[in-house]
Amino acid sequence: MKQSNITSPGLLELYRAMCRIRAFEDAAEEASRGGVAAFGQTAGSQANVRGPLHLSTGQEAVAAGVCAHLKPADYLTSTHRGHGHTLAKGADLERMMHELFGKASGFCGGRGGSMHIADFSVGMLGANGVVAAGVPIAVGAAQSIKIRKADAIAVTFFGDGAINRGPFAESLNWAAAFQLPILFVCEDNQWSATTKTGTMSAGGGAAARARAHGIEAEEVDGNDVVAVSETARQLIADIRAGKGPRLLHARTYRFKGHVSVDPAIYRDPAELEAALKSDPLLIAAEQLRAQGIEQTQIDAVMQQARDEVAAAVRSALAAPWPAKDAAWSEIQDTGAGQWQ
Amino acid sequence: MKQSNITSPGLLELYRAMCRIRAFEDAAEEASRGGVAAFGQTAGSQANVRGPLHLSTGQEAVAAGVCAHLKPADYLTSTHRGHGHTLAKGADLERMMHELFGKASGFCGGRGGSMHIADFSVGMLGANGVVAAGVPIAVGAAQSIKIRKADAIAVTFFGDGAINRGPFAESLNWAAAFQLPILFVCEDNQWSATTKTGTMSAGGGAAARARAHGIEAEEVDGNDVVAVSETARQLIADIRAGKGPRLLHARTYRFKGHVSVDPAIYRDPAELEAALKSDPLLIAAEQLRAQGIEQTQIDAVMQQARDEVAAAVRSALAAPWPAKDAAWSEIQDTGAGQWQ
Amino acid sequence: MAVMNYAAAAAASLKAAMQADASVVALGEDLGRGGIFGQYRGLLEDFGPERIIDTPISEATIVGAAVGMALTGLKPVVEMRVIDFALCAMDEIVNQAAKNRFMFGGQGRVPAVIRMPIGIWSASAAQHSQSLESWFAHVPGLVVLAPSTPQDNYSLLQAALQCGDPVAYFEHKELWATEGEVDATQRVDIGRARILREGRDLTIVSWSKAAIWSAEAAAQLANHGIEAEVIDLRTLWPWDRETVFTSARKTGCVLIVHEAVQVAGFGAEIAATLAEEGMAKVARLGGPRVPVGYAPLLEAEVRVTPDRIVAKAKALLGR
Amino acid sequence: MAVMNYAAAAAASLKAAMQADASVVALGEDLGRGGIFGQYRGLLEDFGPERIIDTPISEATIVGAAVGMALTGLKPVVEMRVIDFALCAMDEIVNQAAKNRFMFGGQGRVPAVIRMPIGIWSASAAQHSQSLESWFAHVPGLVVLAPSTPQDNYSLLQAALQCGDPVAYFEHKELWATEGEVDATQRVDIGRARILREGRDLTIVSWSKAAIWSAEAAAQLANHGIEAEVIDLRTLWPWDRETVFTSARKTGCVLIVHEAVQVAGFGAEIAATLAEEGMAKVARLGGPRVPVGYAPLLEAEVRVTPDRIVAKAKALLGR
Ligand SMILES: Cc1ncc(C[n+]2csc(CCOP(=O)(O)OP(=O)(O)O)c2C)c(N)n1
Ligand SMILES: Cc1ncc(C[n+]2csc(CCOP(=O)(O)OP(=O)(O)O)c2C)c(N)n1
Ligand SMILES: [Mg+2]
Ligand SMILES: [Mg+2]
Repeated sequence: MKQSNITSPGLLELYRAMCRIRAFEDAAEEASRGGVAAFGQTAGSQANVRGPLHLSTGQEAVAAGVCAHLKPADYLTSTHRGHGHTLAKGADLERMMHELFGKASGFCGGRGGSMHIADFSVGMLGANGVVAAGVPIAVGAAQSIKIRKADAIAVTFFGDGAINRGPFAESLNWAAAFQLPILFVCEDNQWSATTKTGTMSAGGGAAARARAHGIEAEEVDGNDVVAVSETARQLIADIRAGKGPRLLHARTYRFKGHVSVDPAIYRDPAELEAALKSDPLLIAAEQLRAQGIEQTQIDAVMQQARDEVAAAVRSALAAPWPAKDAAWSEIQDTGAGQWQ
Repeated sequence: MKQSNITSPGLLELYRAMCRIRAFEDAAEEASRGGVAAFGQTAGSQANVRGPLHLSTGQEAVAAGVCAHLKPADYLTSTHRGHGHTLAKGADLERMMHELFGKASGFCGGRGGSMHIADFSVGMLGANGVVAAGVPIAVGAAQSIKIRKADAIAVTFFGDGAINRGPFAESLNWAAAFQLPILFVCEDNQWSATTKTGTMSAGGGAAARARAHGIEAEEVDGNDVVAVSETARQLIADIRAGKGPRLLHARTYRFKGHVSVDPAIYRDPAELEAALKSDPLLIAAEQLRAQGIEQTQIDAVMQQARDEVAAAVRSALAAPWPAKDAAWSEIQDTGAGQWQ
Repeated sequence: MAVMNYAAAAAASLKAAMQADASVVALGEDLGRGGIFGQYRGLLEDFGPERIIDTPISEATIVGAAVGMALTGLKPVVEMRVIDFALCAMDEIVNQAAKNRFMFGGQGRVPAVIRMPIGIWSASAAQHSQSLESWFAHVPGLVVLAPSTPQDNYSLLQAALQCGDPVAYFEHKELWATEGEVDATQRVDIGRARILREGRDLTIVSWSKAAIWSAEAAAQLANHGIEAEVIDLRTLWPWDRETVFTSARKTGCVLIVHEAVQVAGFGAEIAATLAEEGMAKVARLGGPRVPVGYAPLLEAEVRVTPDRIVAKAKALLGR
Repeated sequence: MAVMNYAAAAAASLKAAMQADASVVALGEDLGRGGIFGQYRGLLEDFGPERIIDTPISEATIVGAAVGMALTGLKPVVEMRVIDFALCAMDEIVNQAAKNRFMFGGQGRVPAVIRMPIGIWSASAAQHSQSLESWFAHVPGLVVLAPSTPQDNYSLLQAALQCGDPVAYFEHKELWATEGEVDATQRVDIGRARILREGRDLTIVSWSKAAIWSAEAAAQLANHGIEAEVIDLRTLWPWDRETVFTSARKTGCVLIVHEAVQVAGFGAEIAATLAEEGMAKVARLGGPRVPVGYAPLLEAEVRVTPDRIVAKAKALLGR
């Protein structure tokens, strides 16, 4: 295990951030049972969370380790699998759950749901239903920072499958050509929907592609939150120091199916079994114990997270639905929502 | 100058191929005077060649050196600057000129013009008005070759500016992932329209990007037809041997403006002046003389090319226009060309 | 004859086409596991990975490569997953596939079928709920199909592969599970509408899922003494003017119904054509010009439901 | 008041906007040399490369980055060069720019003006001659503008930058050189058509270059004793129903003219709306559903010329 410069309270905070994500995802999964549509099934109308629900269970260390170094003024764009990133960036957990439940009090007023989770007030500019689409948006945010001479950076998370879409490559070139303050984070969970990404991605992966565009890149064990945090800290320091864009390639694993109702029958159960042994929460707990933290304290952190999430679920259940008017508003100022 | 394994008749053939391109481009340029539209000007109706005319004058060695190793069964896609590639692939020069003149006897029956020059009968699947658009098409042709177990390869030419478009990157990955028989040729003339490409392209260029995708790449002096031919020969041999895709990055220079009417006032005249000293025709002529070929013989090759082109211009002038019906045909079989 | 659902009908149709013609291949993401809607189920096992091609997430190149395949002797079936992702490949569809034959003077053909599932489905929100078929009807070179039943999905996919033109092929996501009889020998010609129900008071012209709902609306209208003729257009380009005109002349009143946004939707084309012919009173019912929201109520608010169709039909008839 | 051409008017308008508002920036290929049509001439000198941003040839990222800029306090003017290349950025325009505000419940705004020059121009053939404005009218979230004069290009660009919504902005390539008086203080409100010529016999509704040619046709029609009222719509979304309806009620006869392909063009929307209102006889004249060819005669064959407008108008009036 990589030696850490992060002191024990730091690690405990990272662990807390991961626990909140894990608890959130578990609760979202539970609330989506029988309801989320995919793989030929149509949403049951009874579930509280509907629509494609992409869980980041097992990938918590990447979100927590990177976002630990971000300020609210920093911008973040994310993917369809964006709950963890959004939580780690500081969004209110309760309002996030409300959004998943489609309630008026959710961040998007129930208009967006899981795939469009966002909290612009903390710089989290949105999850995205289109693979790689968040990447150029973050590039633009970084350019805006540079133009406005703001004291901030931009970060974009994207999956291992996303690196094969053109906009990712365009964005690498663009960020390097303009020397923008942006961190590209490839959250490599080894799968793209039902496809093992390795079979479809040629060459040395995200880091090699970044380097080909003159962007320094680091690869890290994405299940080790300390390693992620340390590496991110250095890369982000470089970016803040005006050294231009950086890329972080973090290897982790998707514990769940592509969406919550996907049983992932296409993958070897042994692969999951092996991956579960590198559960980032287990690894972090071990690191905490190695630092002398008591197991009871570690357990308490997780319990606290579960309690917080349970309360959010209760309040989401009780919260009112959006008014019908919400279907017609927040579209555009000129020529707004009309039937014709 | 790189040592050549190509014997002197080979070099003379390469020289002849280049002369035919030079003569063709010079005649096209002449025929477009006052007529080609761009940079805010509208086409004069009197010119024989109209529309955006992108000349490859000065870049002849790349087309000639690469295509010398292709058979009619091999496929080729090209760019907006595609006359040279098309000629080198074996298309009939006269029918090409007819197409530029918009005549019924042109390869596209006057429907395409310079930007859509093509001769499918020799595997030349088309120039393209959209930067980088020919690249995935060639990738598909290569995949088709593999699926049909045909004895052929695909080649795609693209500019230095094109490497910043997403489809180029997607295509590199795709070709490598499927190990397709394709040669990517970056014809680097240092300019993208009015922009010095270097200011907009980060990192190590086309070759570095290819390598990041696991594709072997070579860089070559694109003004030295012997060097181009030698390098292409080796790369193409690898591809034919089933070793997968390869990339060739050839550095050359655009002698003319972006389109024929563009005076290119945005570039330093000294840059052009220096480049003219590396005119690929001058270099090849010198190589020929070094091999003991007489100057008169060298001159005769060029004269022959000019005569051939002059005859093509005369016949293009005399050739009939397409019938109006041509505007309504070759669109689709089902629901074909209707007003409504 | 067999009963199967709309997704299975497409798979069976593609299987038959691939058996009959070695040049037919399919490419897209996740096809090897049957496609995310099961519409390619079983094909990898039968035809192997060279003909059922799993691709990287590279929409532009999926379509671009299909153009290259089509120009060199293959007939690619291209899976875009949902129409919303086809937006990542519009240059390839419009500038490269649709215009190729004309641009190059007929030297080549692009016999590619581009499948772009449309429609509101299961709380998928604004980026996975669009229906953009009118865009493709606007593009010269393309044939535009939108089957609404398992039989039509079977037969129109056959027709699409046989027609030799690039085809924009729209399946509706809410129809995958619809069951129906499928007769593999039944031909459906491109450009031929189907009369779902005969009637004398009013013509409803529709397609895709909205046609099913129009038939439901017609059943309700019958309870109000209104006999609506329901036409499932099936093909948007070329569209079956003859059937529509004949019905319009008979009923004198035409309502066009589609799920896509009404403004500049394909309903406008039909209504405009009818108006130019001065043949009937016309009305349209399409979706409102708003993005589709996630919450159930927001999604429901923008749907073109049987109830809304009934109300619009009555208004048109002044009843 | 100054006389300037359509391209210079746009440059002057952008310059004024950039002077007044430090958040306005422009990005696109070759802007530093004034843009390929001269519509950015002089701006680099005034505002430097951080606000007049030369970009790589990366259309998807040009628009994607503009969305990121817009969400974080800038007002980007995005140059697509010609609409045909905007096809390389449709996901970014439709899924990212247009839907952002709604999808995220109004947390953000995308005040970006996306300039996509349209039209047949100078033997540019099938991939550089399209007019796809109806696509954008179909997309919720977008405002759609299409000025036809230097004054409107000046004033509508101002309005576009002020409206705060993502704007699809269509300049016509054959209008760049058109000269006209430009009054920098003149406001043109989005959604307000302009009556180019008054008349009582027939209304011609048009926009962009086709509006100019409609006015020419009206002059010819006057020689035949037909007084056509010509409306330049200027804004396709929201479009000025009031002006169109008022004229339609007066003349009882409406011809809609545009250069874009007629099938599923925006003329269909107007015709359909008029038909639904039962307000007038309607006819459309758009381009044929064919790609644009290169040879002069092929290009001419598909143009919507004054002569064709005259003929169609007479046919509509039965004269
Ligand atoms: C442009 C586009 N193509 C396809 C999809 C469908 N899709 C959604 S997620 C996904 C897999 C993405 O894989 P990766 O980038 O590795 O992210 P992960 O799901 O593993 O987090 C696919 C193909 C999409 N949303 N957008
Ligand atoms: C997608 C797209 N964007 C922009 C253009 C306009 N354009 C035509 S050629 C060109 C420059 C291309 O540079 P490069 O690839 O180096 O080719 P070169 O012209 O130098 O041969 C540009 C920007 C286009 N045709 N297509
Ligand atoms: Mg993944
Ligand atoms: Mg170049």
